[in-house]
Amino acid sequence: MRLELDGEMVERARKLAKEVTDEVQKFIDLRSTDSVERTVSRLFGIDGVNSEGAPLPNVVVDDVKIGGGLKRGIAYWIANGCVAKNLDPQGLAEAVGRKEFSLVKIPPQNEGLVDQKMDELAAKAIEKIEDVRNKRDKMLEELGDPKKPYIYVIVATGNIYEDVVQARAAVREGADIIAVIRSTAQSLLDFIPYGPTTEGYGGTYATQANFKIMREALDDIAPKVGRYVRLTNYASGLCMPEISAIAALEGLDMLLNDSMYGILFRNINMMRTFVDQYTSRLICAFSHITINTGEDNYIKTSDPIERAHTVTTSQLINEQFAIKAGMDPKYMGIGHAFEIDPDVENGFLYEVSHALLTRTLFPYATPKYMPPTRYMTGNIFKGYAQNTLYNLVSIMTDQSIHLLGMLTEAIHTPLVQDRYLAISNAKYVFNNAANFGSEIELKKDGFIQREAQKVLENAVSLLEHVKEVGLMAAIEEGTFGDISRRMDEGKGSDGVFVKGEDYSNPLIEEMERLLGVRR
Amino acid sequence: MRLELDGEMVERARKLAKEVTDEVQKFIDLRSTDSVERTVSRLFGIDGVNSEGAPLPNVVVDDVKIGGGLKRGIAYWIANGCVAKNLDPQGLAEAVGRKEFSLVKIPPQNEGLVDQKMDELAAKAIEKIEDVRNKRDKMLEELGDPKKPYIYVIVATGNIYEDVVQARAAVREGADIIAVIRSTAQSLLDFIPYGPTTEGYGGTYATQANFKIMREALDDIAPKVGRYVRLTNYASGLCMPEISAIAALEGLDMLLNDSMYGILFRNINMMRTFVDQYTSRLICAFSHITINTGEDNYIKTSDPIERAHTVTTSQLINEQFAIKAGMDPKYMGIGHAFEIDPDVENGFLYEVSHALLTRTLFPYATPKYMPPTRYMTGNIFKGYAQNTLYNLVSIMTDQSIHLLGMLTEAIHTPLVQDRYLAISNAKYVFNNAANFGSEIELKKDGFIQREAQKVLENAVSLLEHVKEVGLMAAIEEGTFGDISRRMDEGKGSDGVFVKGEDYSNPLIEEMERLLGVRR
Amino acid sequence: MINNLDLEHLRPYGDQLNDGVIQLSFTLPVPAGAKAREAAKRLIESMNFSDVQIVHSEDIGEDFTFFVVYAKTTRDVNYKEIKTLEVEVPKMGMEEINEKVFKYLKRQIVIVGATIGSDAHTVGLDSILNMKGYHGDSGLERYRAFKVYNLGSQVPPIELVKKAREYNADVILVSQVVTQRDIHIKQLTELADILDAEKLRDRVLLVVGGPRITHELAVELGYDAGFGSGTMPSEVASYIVEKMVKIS
Amino acid sequence: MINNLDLEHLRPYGDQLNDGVIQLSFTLPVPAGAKAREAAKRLIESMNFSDVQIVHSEDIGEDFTFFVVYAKTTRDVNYKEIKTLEVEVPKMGMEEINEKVFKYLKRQIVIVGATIGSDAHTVGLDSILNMKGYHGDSGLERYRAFKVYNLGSQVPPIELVKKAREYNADVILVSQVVTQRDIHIKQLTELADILDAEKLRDRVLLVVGGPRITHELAVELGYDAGFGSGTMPSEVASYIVEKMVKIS
Ligand code: B12
Ligand code: B12
Ligand SMILES: Cc1ncc(COP(=O)(O)O)c(C=O)c1O
Ligand SMILES: Cc1ncc(COP(=O)(O)O)c(C=O)c1O
Repeated sequence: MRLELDGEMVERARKLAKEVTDEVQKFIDLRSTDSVERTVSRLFGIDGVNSEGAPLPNVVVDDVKIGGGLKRGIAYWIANGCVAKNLDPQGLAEAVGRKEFSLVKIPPQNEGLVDQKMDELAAKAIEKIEDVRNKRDKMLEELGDPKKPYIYVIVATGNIYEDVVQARAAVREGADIIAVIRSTAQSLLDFIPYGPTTEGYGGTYATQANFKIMREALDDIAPKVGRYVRLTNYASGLCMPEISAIAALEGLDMLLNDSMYGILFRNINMMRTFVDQYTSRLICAFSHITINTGEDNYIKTSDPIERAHTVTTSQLINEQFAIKAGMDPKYMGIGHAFEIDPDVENGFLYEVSHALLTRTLFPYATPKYMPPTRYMTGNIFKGYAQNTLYNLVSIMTDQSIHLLGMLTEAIHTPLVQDRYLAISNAKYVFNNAANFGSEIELKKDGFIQREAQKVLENAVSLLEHVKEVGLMAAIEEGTFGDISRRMDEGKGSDGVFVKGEDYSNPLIEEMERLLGVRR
Repeated sequence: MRLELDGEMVERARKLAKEVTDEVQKFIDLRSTDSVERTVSRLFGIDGVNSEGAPLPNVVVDDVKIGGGLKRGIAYWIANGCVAKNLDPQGLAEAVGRKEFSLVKIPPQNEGLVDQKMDELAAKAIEKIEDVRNKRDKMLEELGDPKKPYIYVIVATGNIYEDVVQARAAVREGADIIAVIRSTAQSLLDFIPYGPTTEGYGGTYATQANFKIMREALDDIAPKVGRYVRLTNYASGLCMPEISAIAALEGLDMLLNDSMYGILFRNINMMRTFVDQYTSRLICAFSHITINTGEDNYIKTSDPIERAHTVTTSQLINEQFAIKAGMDPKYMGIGHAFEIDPDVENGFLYEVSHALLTRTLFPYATPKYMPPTRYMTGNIFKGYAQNTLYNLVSIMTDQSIHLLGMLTEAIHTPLVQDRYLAISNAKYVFNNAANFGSEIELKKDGFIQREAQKVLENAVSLLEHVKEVGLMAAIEEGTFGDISRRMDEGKGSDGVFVKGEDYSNPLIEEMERLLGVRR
Repeated sequence: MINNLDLEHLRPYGDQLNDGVIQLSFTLPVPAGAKAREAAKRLIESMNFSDVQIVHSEDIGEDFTFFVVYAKTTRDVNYKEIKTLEVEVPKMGMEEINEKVFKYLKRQIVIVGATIGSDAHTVGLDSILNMKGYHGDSGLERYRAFKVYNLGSQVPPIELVKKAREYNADVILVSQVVTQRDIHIKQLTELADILDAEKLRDRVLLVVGGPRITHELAVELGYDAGFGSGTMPSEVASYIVEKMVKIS
Repeated sequence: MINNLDLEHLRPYGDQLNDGVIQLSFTLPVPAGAKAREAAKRLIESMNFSDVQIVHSEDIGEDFTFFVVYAKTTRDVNYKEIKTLEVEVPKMGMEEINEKVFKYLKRQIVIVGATIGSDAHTVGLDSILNMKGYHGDSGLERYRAFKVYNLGSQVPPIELVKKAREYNADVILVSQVVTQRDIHIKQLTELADILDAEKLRDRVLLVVGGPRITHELAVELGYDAGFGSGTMPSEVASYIVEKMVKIS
């Protein structure tokens, strides 16, 4: 089954998306954020909390910020402190945490020594990340990469230990990817909670300890089921790059990470999000972490047929931002979703068309396909039928990452049996219709072809407009998800700052160099 | 979506099937059965039971049989009795039921008068049937024929009044056809039970009163829902033609009626079945009753992939027998089914291929597609997913009569909610994928095309063999459903007899004449 | 309704009147097998079920067993004596509502709406408030009679109360969609407590909505009304007017 | 098994250990609406459920309302004390069985099988008896140790007993698939009664199978064993041999 797309139109779309993001990247390059600086602290080895429970990466960055030194970059202050106090970054941070001193109050040390320290800390961080990455790449190769579409399920009990139990059961049943959903509104926290947690709402807190616990559980069961099992979490919200950092350290395989989701759906400041996503994606690109973009969200609040082109537009923008962060396409989990009202006549044809469009536009990516959610109801049987067709569209159109729909979507986060039923439905359909997509052709100039072409054309028109007014203004206009956000609005705006002349961040620079995107 | 079949192969298959059935028809034409004679009695107006509860049609036929006169045909004896006693057939039968006299003991009356009586009774019977038929044709036209595939559900409570309640609910939900399933083993009764019944097992007794009750209920609700609602029952088993007769009288729209089902699955004698099916089909053809053939049964006991060609073979045989009975193709509900093990890789492709084969081979018929049953389990959710794909194949391949699968198929006859869930699943899929079949093409020489061609070829080979050995010997060999039956074996063989030289049956002859199949 | 129905002893209808058939499914954290099946059977039997049929039991990994069960309840319910707590208001048209408000109150009704606490689901609240409305039924913003302030999502209760005071609100509409671990109960209670503490509770009509909200629950939490799944804006409008006019 | 499991108070596991969550669905023969929902809720609450959530209620025509419910059981079950009635036999290989029979009995075991009464479902019985067997496990005909007479379907109990006597059967295997209105109970009881009356009961091993048959039910009806859904021929073979050798 092949979609015939106008090749020129595709090129034009990509070019426009590039131009749109080029403009934004200029803003990004001039700035950093509190979270980017905390990311550096974390990768330099700072972890733990102070006696009041504040995470030490926050403590040191806040210390420098209050002291007015953040424009120079936290890397400098940590290196300077380490040299002065002859401590490692963790020791230094603990001392700051105990309020023994402030980093900005430490007299500037020999510049050569400080530079050397920064480079040394950066190199160590890089090495750590590489170690984890290489270990995972090796495991993936040894255990074997499961067949696509990967079966992706969520666990969301709020308690990491219950999550582990349920994740293990899901893996036994056939899950290839486990996503631990975060607790409601964690994205609005300007810090990452610490330690193993057992009390979340609608999900489990993303903490480094929780990552480790789940990673170990999955690594324990993977050899037993004879396939590599991927772990997913969320690099969204006010701690976007930091989460990427701890994910890199704990060997996660995927992160939900979108260049605009936080702006639109969490009312996070635009500049903050754009700057954060860049660092966040550098880390992902470097760590071989697949990102999952969030276009499914747009058609949760706007019409999935009429606004289909906003999904395409956002996908192209996400792709360009990922390219700017040096990401190999195979780590781009370009998002889309099966969200059309089940009562729409020929809704199935629209879904096939849209899903094929994503697949065809991004041939080297690993698209992430999301299930029906907004038109799921308390009728769990009906929901199970909707998920059956969703599974069919996925296997027909050759999707890569397949997030399973739950029959209880409208009711609660998944019960252990809901997940089982979802997995067995997907396995049934994937096997039963394995080669269906390659055994049929689309009618020439038929509905499916025309619909895809139309969506693409609309995306191009929209991109033209966005290019004209600029991405930020377009967001103000309510282009995506029918939501409007103003440039100066939103949470976390006070955490964005323009880098000083003397700003240094050798860690990020080294990653840029290694990824070939040194700017 | 078009299946490319080798046109010559199709013709060859039809020709072979014709030749095979021509041979059988020679046997049929020479014979009658107790049930055929009871059918004549019924259509002459005999109904009711005697004081011991024996149905009067049985009473009169048994009376003549014991008296050694059946070779002449019951029509003669009834007419002779009516003339002699100046009674109508019902009065006559009641008298015989009271053992007042035996029909064979009544002296032969003036031949001209008797002939005239026979013709008169036949003409009245024809008129009655025509009246019912015309009334139904008119209602169908006025109320409107629902869109195909027709949504066909069963009721099977055992109690006709409960059946009515559930049938009405089903019609409200969208059912186009209500089939009242018969009580277990009614097909082995050599009489039709009498009156309204409330105690059946796995189904409700087929009685004329029950037919009337349900017909009235459906005719009452049809205008309320604004569409014609069809009623179905079973003309199978030892009373095959009699059931057709009462169905014709009560205005049923469809009957399960297969030329070989009884032989194979009920161990009814071959000759009995072949002879009975002929009269039975004449009545259906004349009454515009759609028959539903039973090929789905073959793949309940034999492998649906390996033995797919036995389905095709039987379909072609059923078609030829129907043609011999003067049936318009649009009343041929050629049976087939979605019965492949859901664990088979690409089972969905086989199903599409087989379903298309039936659709393509019988372009003027109204194929009846049957749901998954044998691989349904107590996992009702899994079953609901299987039914979703079944519904999709049906709408994709443009089936006409669509018997709904029940999620509780492996557990019990349908609960009111099971039927509702089935209907809403079908409506969802039929609407959501309405034009899917016409928007795709099959890959040229792809799996689906090749599989269909292969099944057709195998059917031709089989028909060649059947032609060589004869249909009856082929059945002995276990050709269909992996079941072997011997010619002389089986229930009801003592009810078959060779017509005498003086046999007369003006009713059947008149129908043959009107249908253009006078032999 | 069907014949012979004994409304004082209403029972589920499966295949026959009063057969009491119910379908169940659940998971026990023990390995599949005869012992698990027996445990499932006993559990269900201990819950006023008879004729318990374990129609499916399956190992779903890590020593969990999933069951599908059909059984018959031994209980019935007196349908005749049921008085529902549902908000019952005469449904009025938009113009009727507008006129009524201006006739009796002689001013617009001020409405403040928000999804509170950690809840970010706005679609439900927006369906009630936005012009566009829900399934063709216009939202409250479209009514001349209402002045609507939609504060959006994740509004802390204290903030909502501040705004209500600022706008001199007659009605507070809150939405709660996430219910896991009863977070909605906590957040709704917090709002009610603040209103009480600030002596505002008696001066506003306090209404909550969401897919898992029932009127019964709302009343229990000290709210005036609760609206569940599938609520139409016009129902809410009618309710508000009915109440406001009564109060005035 | 998972940690912290209290096997003496075993409860369903939905999202959390011991949360007791159960899914239900059923139909009430009353019109959809608040009153029907309340009736459904009360019914379920009267059955040792708490936290009853009516997550779906829908008019399904003719004043029937279909419900989907999630609720928590207030009960638990003592898993430790469960002794199952299941037939438990050591599974033996075909050769082992053959050898054992010839060693201890020194002759073939004669088996007569049928589906009785009005039941025409032969696939299940054939799966146990026919050479081909079930899911790759050979049927009893394939064992040298058995002489099998498969009488097919719809055999009247009296006929079956006649044949059993005629063939000097050691074992009678009956299959019952249709269970509507307990027809299987009637037919199985009839067979047992005839065997009793004919003083044959003690001389044969009497076994019943079918998808809705449990060992418990079989024993209750006076049978030696019952086999349910998914039975493998080798299980039946092992059971027969174990018993026959013990008897001899
Ligand atoms: C869309 C959606 C989202 C969107 C929300 C976008 C937005 N701006 O609203 C996004 C993607 C952001 C989202 C996120 C999350 N979601 Co969400 N989401 C949904 C989804 C798919 C649809 C909800 C919806 O829009 N329904 C349509 C509206 C019209 O229906 P409604 O809300 O019921 O509203 C009607 C009535 O209830 C009533 N009503 C509602 N509010 C009010 C208020 C008043 C005053 C009145 C009178 C009436 C009223 O009137 C409305 C019209 O009839 C549901 C699943 C589902 N199918 O229901 C899950 C769901 C609600 N989400 C859920 C969860 C857990 C989350 C997350 C917490 C997950 C996570 N850990 O990240 C996050 C975080 C959200 C947060 N912080 O609150 C769960 C809640 C489980 C539970 N019962 O606790 C659900 C059920 C999915 C699931 N099974 O897990 N979600
Ligand atoms: C195939 C089938 C038929 C075929 C049977 C063909 C044949 N020759 O067997 C046909 C089409 C003829 C048929 C007809 C009817 N059927 Co039927 N049929 C089925 C179906 C789809 C599959 C049964 C099957 O073959 N299963 C596969 C076998 C291998 O499984 P099994 O029987 O469980 O056997 C296993 C075990 O139970 C055990 N076992 C079984 N017997 C024995 C015996 C011994 C001694 C031992 C040790 C073990 C054992 O071992 C086997 C292997 O593991 C079921 C639905 C379903 N999916 O289950 C309905 C079903 C059984 N049929 C049903 C009904 C009602 C009928 C009819 C009465 C309908 C009617 N009114 O016309 C008729 C009449 C039949 C009659 N007189 O008995 C109902 C029974 C409902 C109930 N619980 O009462 C079912 C459940 C469908 C439904 N939901 O309505 N049917
Ligand atoms: C990209 C992305 N990030 C994050 C989330 C989750 O929400 P939160 O903002 O609570 O992390 C989603 C939700 O679907 C998402 O698509
Ligand atoms: C043609 C035909 N007749 C009859 C029946 C029903 O069985 P019985 O023989 O009990 O009437 C079937 C069952 O599926 C059938 O296909």
